[in-house]
Amino acid sequence: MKPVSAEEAIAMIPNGASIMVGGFMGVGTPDRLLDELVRQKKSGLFLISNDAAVPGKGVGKLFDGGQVTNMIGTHIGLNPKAQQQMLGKQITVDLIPQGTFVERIRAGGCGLGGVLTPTGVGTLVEGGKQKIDMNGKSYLIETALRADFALVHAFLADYIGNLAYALTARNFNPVMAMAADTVIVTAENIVPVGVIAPDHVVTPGPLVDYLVANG
Amino acid sequence: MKPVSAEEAIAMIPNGASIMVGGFMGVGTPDRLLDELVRQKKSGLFLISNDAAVPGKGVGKLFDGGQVTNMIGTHIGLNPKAQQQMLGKQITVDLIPQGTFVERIRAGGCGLGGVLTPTGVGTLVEGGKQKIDMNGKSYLIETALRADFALVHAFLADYIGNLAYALTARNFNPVMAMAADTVIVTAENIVPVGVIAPDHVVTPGPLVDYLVANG
Amino acid sequence: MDAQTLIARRVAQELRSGNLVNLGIGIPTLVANYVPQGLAVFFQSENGLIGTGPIPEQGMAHPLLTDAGGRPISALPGAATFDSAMSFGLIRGGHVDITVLGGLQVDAGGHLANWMIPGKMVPGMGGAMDLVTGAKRVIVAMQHAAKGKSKIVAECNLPLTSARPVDLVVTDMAVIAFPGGKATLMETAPGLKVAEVLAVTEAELAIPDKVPEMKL
Amino acid sequence: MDAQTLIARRVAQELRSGNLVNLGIGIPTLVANYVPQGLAVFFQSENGLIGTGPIPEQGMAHPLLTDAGGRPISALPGAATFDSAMSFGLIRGGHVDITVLGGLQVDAGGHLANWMIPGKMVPGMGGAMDLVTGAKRVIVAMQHAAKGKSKIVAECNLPLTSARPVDLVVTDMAVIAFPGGKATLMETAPGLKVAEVLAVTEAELAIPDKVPEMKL
Repeated sequence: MKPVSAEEAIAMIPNGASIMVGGFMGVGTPDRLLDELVRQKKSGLFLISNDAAVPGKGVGKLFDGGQVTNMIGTHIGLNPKAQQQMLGKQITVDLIPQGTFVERIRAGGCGLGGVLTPTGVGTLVEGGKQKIDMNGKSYLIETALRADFALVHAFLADYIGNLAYALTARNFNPVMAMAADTVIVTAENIVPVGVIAPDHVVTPGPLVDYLVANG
Repeated sequence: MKPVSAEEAIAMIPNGASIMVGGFMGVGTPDRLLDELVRQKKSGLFLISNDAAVPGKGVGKLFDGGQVTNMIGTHIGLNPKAQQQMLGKQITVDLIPQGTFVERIRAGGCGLGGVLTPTGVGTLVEGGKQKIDMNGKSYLIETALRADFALVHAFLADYIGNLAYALTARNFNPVMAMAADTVIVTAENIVPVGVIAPDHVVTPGPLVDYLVANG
Repeated sequence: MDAQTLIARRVAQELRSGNLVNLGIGIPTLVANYVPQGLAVFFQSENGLIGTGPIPEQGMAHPLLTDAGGRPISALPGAATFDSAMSFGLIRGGHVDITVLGGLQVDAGGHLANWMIPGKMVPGMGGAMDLVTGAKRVIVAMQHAAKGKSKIVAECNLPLTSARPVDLVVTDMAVIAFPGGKATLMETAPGLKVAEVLAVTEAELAIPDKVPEMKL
Repeated sequence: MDAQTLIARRVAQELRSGNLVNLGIGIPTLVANYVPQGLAVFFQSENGLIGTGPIPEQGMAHPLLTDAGGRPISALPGAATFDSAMSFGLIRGGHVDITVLGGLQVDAGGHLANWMIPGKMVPGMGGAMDLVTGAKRVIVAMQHAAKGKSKIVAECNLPLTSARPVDLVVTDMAVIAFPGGKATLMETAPGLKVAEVLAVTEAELAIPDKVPEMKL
């Protein structure tokens, strides 16, 4: 784990990169990294995020300035700008079931090729996917998903990068912290080693590439 | 969640039942339930457990009295009795990779039909399994695994069944607590609601069917 | 009693002690207000919480504790938090006893459409498909008709949420179940006659000898 | 220096600061004793721990803190514990930088057999197959020969652990790597000549112009 500034962290991300961003409707999102993505005008981003939040909040900020070209997510209904950009075909959005979304990312992080899920069988979600019957039940093969960068937000980070999350801000952060080539973390509190007890560490330090220094 | 005695808990298990037992070489194993399985002379058990521990310890006790008929696990090399019973064809043992073992159980608990894993491709483990090629890599389809009963050991349980685990005694317990029709739990400490903070609960109370009262 | 309250109160009667329950946005959310006295029910919020409590008092909200819509909530004693993989493991794995969801259409076979109106409303399915596919019992809470058109249809023409049929539909006019896979009128709203329900129902409904009124 | 110490010390030179390392049972375990000064290495125990420390002092052991063999260990400051799904997610997902494992045979293509002797030793593969398939770098630490028979063979006749070739083999006689998929003699043990290594090696080894001795 290497400490960096938010500016240095985002400078590593090229235009056109795929980025996974933690958070659920803006809760548990690494806001300082998103602000810096806006400030550095990164463009053509392939966003992998549960939702599009709302304009001006969380990943919603990336749609305000048209920085996203492609998105994989589960729900963008509360961000009219993202909706417009999708319906106007300025961006492509692949909307998938939330349980499938998180399992695909988990598979990507855990070295699995994918999972078999019953979710989506008999619906539009089947389109183009391989279906398998087992013991009288049908499953879709849903493939692993990874990104170039994961932008993760934690509640506590210790000096070696061990992370713990708070309340409903955990959401997609721990799985994304395993599923990208480079993992960049912001934390509400950076604390000495030992403040997070071993049994309370959710993301072990070796998974974290960069921890953004607090101001 | 319903509080029961160890005797009542084990009395629910019929001969021939499939049981998942948490623990890794006897660490994190619900010893009181195993002792009671021995005392009540349950037989013909289908054991799903990482290993066979050693004679006289953990699930090893079930092999001492010949109570196991079938086993799925990953390693029985440290229990000569289990080895003898397998080589003598008194029991059938399906030995599978440990990562596959835990993912099959997790799939069973999470409503997935299975996972695609690269582990075992090109080895004896391939036998009888469907293989899938994706993006130039081969994966085995490993199917979900469930049991009639899960016997789980926790470090802390609160009055409504929320569980937390300690150190390396966590191992297979949390995944097994999701993958059985009936989940029976012993805990080193039963504590009031609130002692385990929400962020430190690993197995939420609604997953627990029976909590064994402490003496 | 307004339509939403009636629906929420009737759905609340389906809850049993110890149930793990997931409530969707809209009418389903109201169900939490009518849990029968003395019933210990666990509410899950799919963004990562079991033990959802009411909206916190002024100044007590925490920005990291919200429902799936991002609104502040509280947590009850004994609450547990977890990541989204666990949350949907609970949902898809059959650990959620009851999910209550809104609907656009339910058809005579119990199929639900509630996530998309092609060309018009394409928000994404969020957690709906996993909930309908995985929960032990799926209850749809919705108006019986919208703009004069029945939402209980012969066959859904909107995209389905799941191939798995729902278990119960509670509307402002009726309770409908699907014994043997066939839509059946189980109860009518207080004061409503069977014929009045059928008059605004597109799907063919089986009618038992006795169809009681909801008791609220 | 005995054979085991020599192997462990040479393997330890492969560790880099920040590496997450998994050590198998036997010779690999000894590697932890020779981590170069000042190097911050994280050791994983696949039963659910990162931050494995030395055997605890008398009376300080805890029964719930053991290695994968069930023996008491300690944990270093900054340790993290987790369940087996996470532990093998780390392993199969490529998050373990180096795994060091024992071997029965390694062949000219780098394939490892280390978990079974049919009809004789059938303990089960435990975590070995996932480790060899998933770790970023796989190092085999073993004796060069057993009972006079080379363990570096032309082709494994014991069941393979993985289709994925290992990256490095360190024995009491040699260091062997597999550039371009071909077994290549990289170093000899101190005082050993190339010809002496080849004399007890069944597999054909590529011999670079210069084969240095191990520096220990």
